[in-house]
Amino acid sequence: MSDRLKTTFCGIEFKNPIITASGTFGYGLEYAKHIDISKLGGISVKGISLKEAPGNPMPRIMETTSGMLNAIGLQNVGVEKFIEEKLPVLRKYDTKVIVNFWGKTLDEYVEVAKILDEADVDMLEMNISCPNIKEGGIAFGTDPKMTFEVTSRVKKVLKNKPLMVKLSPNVTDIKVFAKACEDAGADAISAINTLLGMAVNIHTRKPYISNVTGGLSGPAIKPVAVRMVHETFKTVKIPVMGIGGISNWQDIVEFALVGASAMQVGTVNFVDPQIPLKIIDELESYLTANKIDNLSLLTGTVKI
Amino acid sequence: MSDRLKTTFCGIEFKNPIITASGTFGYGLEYAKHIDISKLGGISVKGISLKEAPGNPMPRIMETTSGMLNAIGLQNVGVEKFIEEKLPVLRKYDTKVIVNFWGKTLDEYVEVAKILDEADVDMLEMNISCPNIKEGGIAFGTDPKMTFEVTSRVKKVLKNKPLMVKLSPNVTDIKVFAKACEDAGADAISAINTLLGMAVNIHTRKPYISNVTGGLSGPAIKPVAVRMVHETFKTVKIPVMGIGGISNWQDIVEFALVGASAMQVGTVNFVDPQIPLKIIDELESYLTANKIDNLSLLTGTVKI
Amino acid sequence: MEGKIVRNQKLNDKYYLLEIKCEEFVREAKVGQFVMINTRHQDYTSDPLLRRPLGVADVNGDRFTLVYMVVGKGTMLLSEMKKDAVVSFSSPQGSTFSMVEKQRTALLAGGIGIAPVYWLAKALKDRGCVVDLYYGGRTVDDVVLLEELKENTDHLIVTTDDGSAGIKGLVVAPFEENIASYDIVYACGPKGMLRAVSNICVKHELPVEVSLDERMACGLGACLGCIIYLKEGDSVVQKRCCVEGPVFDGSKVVWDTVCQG
Amino acid sequence: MEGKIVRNQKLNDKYYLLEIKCEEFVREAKVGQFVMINTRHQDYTSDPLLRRPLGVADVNGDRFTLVYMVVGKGTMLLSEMKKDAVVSFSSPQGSTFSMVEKQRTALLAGGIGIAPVYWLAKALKDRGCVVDLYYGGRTVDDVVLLEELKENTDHLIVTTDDGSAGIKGLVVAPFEENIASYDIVYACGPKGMLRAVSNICVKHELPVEVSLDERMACGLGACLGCIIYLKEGDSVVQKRCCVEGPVFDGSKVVWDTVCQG
Ligand SMILES: Cc1cc2nc3c(=O)[nH]c(=O)nc-3n(C[C@H](O)[C@H](O)[C@H](O)COP(=O)(O)OP(=O)(O)OC[C@H]3O[C@@H](n4cnc5c(N)ncnc54)[C@H](O)[C@@H]3O)c2cc1C
Ligand SMILES: Cc1cc2nc3c(=O)[nH]c(=O)nc-3n(C[C@H](O)[C@H](O)[C@H](O)COP(=O)(O)OP(=O)(O)OC[C@H]3O[C@@H](n4cnc5c(N)ncnc54)[C@H](O)[C@@H]3O)c2cc1C
Ligand SMILES: Cc1cc2nc3c(=O)[nH]c(=O)nc-3n(C[C@H](O)[C@H](O)[C@H](O)COP(=O)(O)O)c2cc1C
Ligand SMILES: Cc1cc2nc3c(=O)[nH]c(=O)nc-3n(C[C@H](O)[C@H](O)[C@H](O)COP(=O)(O)O)c2cc1C
Ligand code: FES
Ligand code: FES
Repeated sequence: MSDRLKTTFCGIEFKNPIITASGTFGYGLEYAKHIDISKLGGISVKGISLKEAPGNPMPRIMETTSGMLNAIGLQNVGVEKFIEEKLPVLRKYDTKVIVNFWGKTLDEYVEVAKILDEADVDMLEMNISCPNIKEGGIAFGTDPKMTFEVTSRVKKVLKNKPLMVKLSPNVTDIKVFAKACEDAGADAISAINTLLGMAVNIHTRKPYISNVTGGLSGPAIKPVAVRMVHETFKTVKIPVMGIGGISNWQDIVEFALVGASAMQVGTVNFVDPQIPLKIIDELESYLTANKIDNLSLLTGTVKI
Repeated sequence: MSDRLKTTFCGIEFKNPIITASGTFGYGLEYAKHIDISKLGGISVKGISLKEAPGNPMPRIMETTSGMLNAIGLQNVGVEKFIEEKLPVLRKYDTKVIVNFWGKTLDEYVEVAKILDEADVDMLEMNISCPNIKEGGIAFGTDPKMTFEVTSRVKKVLKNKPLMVKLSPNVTDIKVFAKACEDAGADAISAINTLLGMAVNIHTRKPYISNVTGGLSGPAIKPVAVRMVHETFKTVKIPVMGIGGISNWQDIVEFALVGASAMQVGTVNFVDPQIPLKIIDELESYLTANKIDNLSLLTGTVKI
Repeated sequence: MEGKIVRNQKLNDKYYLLEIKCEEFVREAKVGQFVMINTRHQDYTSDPLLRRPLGVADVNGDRFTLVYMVVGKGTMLLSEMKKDAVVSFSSPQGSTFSMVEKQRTALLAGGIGIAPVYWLAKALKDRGCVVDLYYGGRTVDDVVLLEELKENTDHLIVTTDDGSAGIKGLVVAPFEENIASYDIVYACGPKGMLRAVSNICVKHELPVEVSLDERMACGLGACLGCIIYLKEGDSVVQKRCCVEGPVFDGSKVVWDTVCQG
Repeated sequence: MEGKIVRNQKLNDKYYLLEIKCEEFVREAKVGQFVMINTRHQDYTSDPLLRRPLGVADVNGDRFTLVYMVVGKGTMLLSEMKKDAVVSFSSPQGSTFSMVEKQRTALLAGGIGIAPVYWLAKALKDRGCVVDLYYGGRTVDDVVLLEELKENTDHLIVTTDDGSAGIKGLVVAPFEENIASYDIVYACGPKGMLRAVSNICVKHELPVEVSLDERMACGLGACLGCIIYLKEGDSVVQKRCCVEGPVFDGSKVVWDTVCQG
C-alpha cells in the first residue's frame, strides 16, 4: 500500500479516506469477523447518546428501489457502556474511530461531547440530522439558528477532539446550514444523512416502517448527495466528508471531484461487507494507473 | 372498462386517474404513434411559457441508479404555437389535457394563465418547482410567500379552468407550501417535481449535465414522493395528484393509500411507452378482484 | 463466500429447491442457521439491493440446500438462476436449534417454515430422537418434499387450511392432541402459529424453540433492523434476530411486539 | 416490439453481434435507423432504467442485426443475453440515409460507428453504387467484421491509430486523398471525426450525411434530451437526434454545440 490514499482530515491522519458510515457498521466489532477492519481508514460508530436508547418499535427497515428505508431510532448502548465495553475492543484494531453522537436536548449534546472529548477516540461526528426521532436530531439540523447554537455550545466544551457536524439533506438550502456550522467553529462537515421517505404495504395498507417515515439511503440517493457535497464544498473552507449512496471506487472519485476530502460508505456494507475493502484496493489501483500521487489532489477539481 | 377507475378531480371527470407527467410525454402527439393515447386519463403537456423557450445547452440528461437526471430547461414552443399547432391535434384524442405552464416573472405566469384560461384545455398545472432554470420556476416554489403570491395572482385571472400547483420536493417542509397554495385559492396540488441532483463523469471530470445540476426522477425517488404526498394530503383539503417514481399498478395503489386522488406517470414512459396503459389495465383487474368499486375509495386510507 | 449452483429445482408454482456447492459453508453451518444470499445475477446492478435471508434446509457432503418460496423480486431472481451459475452469500449466520439426543421431539412447520425444519428432522433422527413432524400449509401446494420428509421422521402429519392435502385445519390442533408424548418442541412458520405453539408449550411446561423471520438488512448484527423482544426476568430485552436468533426460546418471546406479516 | 435472440456472438473482447428475429421490425426498418432496446433481463428490476439506442446494422429475412460495444451496465447486460431469450425494443426510429443509385459513394466509419454503415454499404451496393469504405479504429480490436465488409464494398480501407491493422493514422487521411472520386459521403463515428469529415466535404462541395450519437431517454421525440443544433438559413434551429436524426446533413450541423464524449 503506497501513500496515495493517505488522508489528513482535520489534522488526523487516516491511512485511507474510506470510512464506514454511522449506523451501517454497528460498533465496528460486528464486522470484525467478516472483514479485516484494520484496513479501513476509519469507522464512524452507531450514534451514541448520554443514556442507553431503545430505538423505535419494529418494523424498522424496508428495501426500496436501489435503496432502503430505516427508522432504527438511534438505538445504542449509551456513552458510558460504549466507552467501557465497546471502545477498548475496537481500539485493538488499527483504524481511526469517529464517534457519531446525538442528544435529545442542547444540554445532552454538550454532555455527551464532554465525555467523548476525554475518551480514547479520534474525532466526534455530531448528528443533527436523524429524521427518525421526534426530540432532538432533525430539529437541530433543519433550523440554521439551532444548528449554530448546538455547534457552538458543543465546540466550546471540546478541548481535545475535532468536531464534525453531519448535515441533513431534508432542507431547502444546505449551504445555509454548512455556513452556520463553520461560523460556529465546526472543524468539518459530513453530508448527507438520509432523505425522509415512506413506503406502504398495499396488502396490509400499513406503512412498512412502524415510525411511518424512515430515512432513505443507498445508491438511489447518490445524485442528491453529490449535489449537496458540492454545494457544501463551495460554501465553506472546512473539509467535507462525503456520504450517500457510495458503492464503488468510481463513486469515491466522483465525491472527491465535487469536494469531499474523505468519504463514508454506508448502506452497501449490508449488501456485502467486503465492499469497503474492495473500494480501497481498486481506488489504489486507479490512482496508480493514472499516476495520481494522492487522492486529495482530486478534491474539488470538477471542471465547471 | 367499468367505472372503477372513473375519477373526478377538481370537478373534471377523468376516465381513469392515470395521467402522463409533464415533460415526459411531450405534447402527447409524440406518443400517439406508439400507444393509443385515448386510453389515458389525461396528459400533462410539456411546460409552456409565454414565448418559445430554447431550453438549456446539451448535454441535458443522464441515467443514474434507478433514476435519471434532466436539465431540459423547459424548452417549449410557447403558448401561442402550442394552442395553434399542438392543441387542435391533441384534442382529437379522447383524453383530458392538462397544461403545465411556467413564467420567468410573476407577470409572465399571469399572462400565460390568462391565455390558457380561454383555450380548449381542461386544467392548468402551474410549475413553480423546476430546478433547472435560473429565473422563475424554483424561486417561486421554495419561498412560501412567493408561492402564495403567484398562486393568488394567477387564480385571480382564471375564470374557467381549475388551477393545480406543482410543488418542489427540494424544501425543508412541503406542508408550508401546500398550505400557501390552498390559502391562495389553488384548486389542487400536484407533487412532486424532481429532486435536485448532480453526477460527474470521472473520466472527463465534468458534470454529466451542462447545467451542472439536474432534476432526479424515476423509481429511485418514490419513497420521497410517497412521504411528501402524504404530508400534503394531511395538510390541505384540496385534492392531491401524486407524482414520483411510479412504475406499476402497485405504486398507484400506494399513492392512493397515502392520499393521492390521481397520479402522474413520468420517467417510465421512456422505459417503455406501454407502461401507463399496462398500469390502467392491471389496476382495473386489481380493483375488480378485490371488489373495490372505485379507486377513490382507497384515497388516504393508509392505516397509521 | 461463493458457490456453484448444483440444481435449482422447481418443486411447484411457488416453491424451489436450490442446492449449492461450497465446502467452506458446509463446514461451518449448524442446524437452524441461515444464509444471506445475493440474489442479483450481476453485481453491477443495484435493484434489488440487499441480500436475502434464507434458512439452511440441508447439507450433503460439500453441498447445502435452500428451499424458498417465490414472493418478490429477490426470490424471483433466485428462481431464474441456472445450474453452474456462481452465487455469493454470507457465512452461516445466527443461533442454532438445541441438538438433543434420544428424546421425543415434536417439530412444527408452517408453509416455507419447513426449510430449517427439514435439516432439523434429519439431525434429530441421527441423534436417536423420535421425530414427529406436524406440517401445515394453506393448500396442497404449500406442503412440499413429503416423500423425503417421511423418510426422515417417525410420523409426518400434514394439514392444510382447505383440506386439499392431509387433515383439514390448522397444524397446531393435531399437535396439541399428542402433546403429552413430547420432551421438546421446535417450530418455524408464520408468527401467529409460533405464538400459538409457544403458548401451548408454556401451558404444558414443555421447552419450545421457535425460528423467527424478521426483515434483515445486514444479517450480521450491525444495523439493528431485526429486533425481537424477549422477557428476561422482570424486564424486556432486545435481541437481534440475525445474531441472537433466528432460533429463540418460544416461552420468552414478547409476542405482542413481534411484527406481523 | 419483441423478438427472440438468434445469436449473440462475441466478436472480440469489446464487440458483440446480436441477431434478433422480429418480422414486424424488419418490415419497418430503414437504412440509418436505430432501435431503443431494453437491456434488462427482468422487467421487474429498475437498474439500468432506460432503454439503450443501437443502430440497425443489417436485416436478413425476418431478422435484424445489431453490433455493439460493451461500455457500461446496459451493454454489459446485453452481452450476457443468451440465444432464444426474448428481448423487447422500440420500432425502428429516426431518420434514414439517402438511398442514392449508381453513384460513387464514400463511407466512413469510426469504431462502433460501423454499425449503421454496415447495412448502408450493402444497401448502396444493391443500388448499383460504387462503395468505398474507410474504416478506422484505435487498435486492431476496433475494426470488426472485415471479411463481411470486404464482400459488400468495392474498396475497404482500414486504419488504426496504432497501426495494429491497416494503415497507421486517422481514417480521414486516406479518404481526403481520394475525395475527388466521390459523389456523396456518409459517416458515422466519434464526433471529432464527423466534424472533420463534414468540414472536408463542405470545402469540396460534396454532400455529406452523418449519423450522430446523443444520450437518449425516450428515443421518440418527447423528452428533448437529445438536441442537435443545425444551421437553417441565417438562424440556428434545434433538432431532436432521435426523430429528425440520427442522420443529419453534415454541412448543417453546428459542431461547436455538439456534446463531446
Ligand atoms: C432467518 C430467516 C430465514 C428465512 N428462511 C427462509 C427460507 O428458508 N425460505 C424462504 O422462502 N424464505 C425464508 N425467509 C423469508 C425470506 O427471507 C423472504 O421471503 C425474502 O427475503 C423475500 O425476498 P423477495 O425479494 O422475494 O421479496 P420482497 O417482498 O421483494 O422483499 C422486499 C424486502 O422485504 C424483505 N422480506 C420480505 N418478506 C420477508 C419475510 N417473510 N421475512 C423477512 N424479510 C422479508 C426482503 O428481505 C426484502 O428486504 C427467511 C427469513 C428470515 C429472516
Ligand atoms: C442513435 C444511436 C445509435 C447508436 N448505435 C450504436 C451501435 O450501433 N452500437 C453501439 O455499440 N453503440 C451505439 N450507440 C451508443 C450506445 O447507445 C451506448 O454505447 C449505450 O447506450 C451505452 O449504454 P451502457 O449502459 O452500456 O453505458 P452506460 O455508460 O452505463 O450508460 C449510461 C447512460 O449513458 C448513455 N450513453 C453512454 N454512452 C453513450 C453514447 N456513446 N451515445 C449515447 N448515449 C450514451 C446510455 O444510453 C445511458 O443512458 C448509439 C447511440 C445512439 C444515440
Ligand atoms: C440502518 C441505518 C442506520 C443509520 N444510523 C445512523 C446513525 O446512527 N447516525 C447517523 O448520523 N447516521 C445514521 N445513518 C445514516 C448513514 O450514516 C448515512 O448518512 C446514510 O445512510 C447515507 O449513506 P449511504 O447511502 O451510503 O447509506 C444510518 C443509516 C442506515 C441505513
Ligand atoms: C425529462 C423530464 C422533463 C420534465 N419536464 C417537466 C416540465 O416541463 N414541467 C414540470 O412540471 N415537470 C417536469 N418534469 C417532472 C415530471 O413531470 C415529474 O414531476 C418528475 O419526473 C417525477 O416523476 P417521475 O419520477 O415519475 O418521472 C420533467 C421530468 C423529466 C424526467
Ligand atoms: S439484520 Fe442487521 S442487525 Fe439483524
Ligand atoms: S431522446 Fe427524447 S427527444 Fe430524443
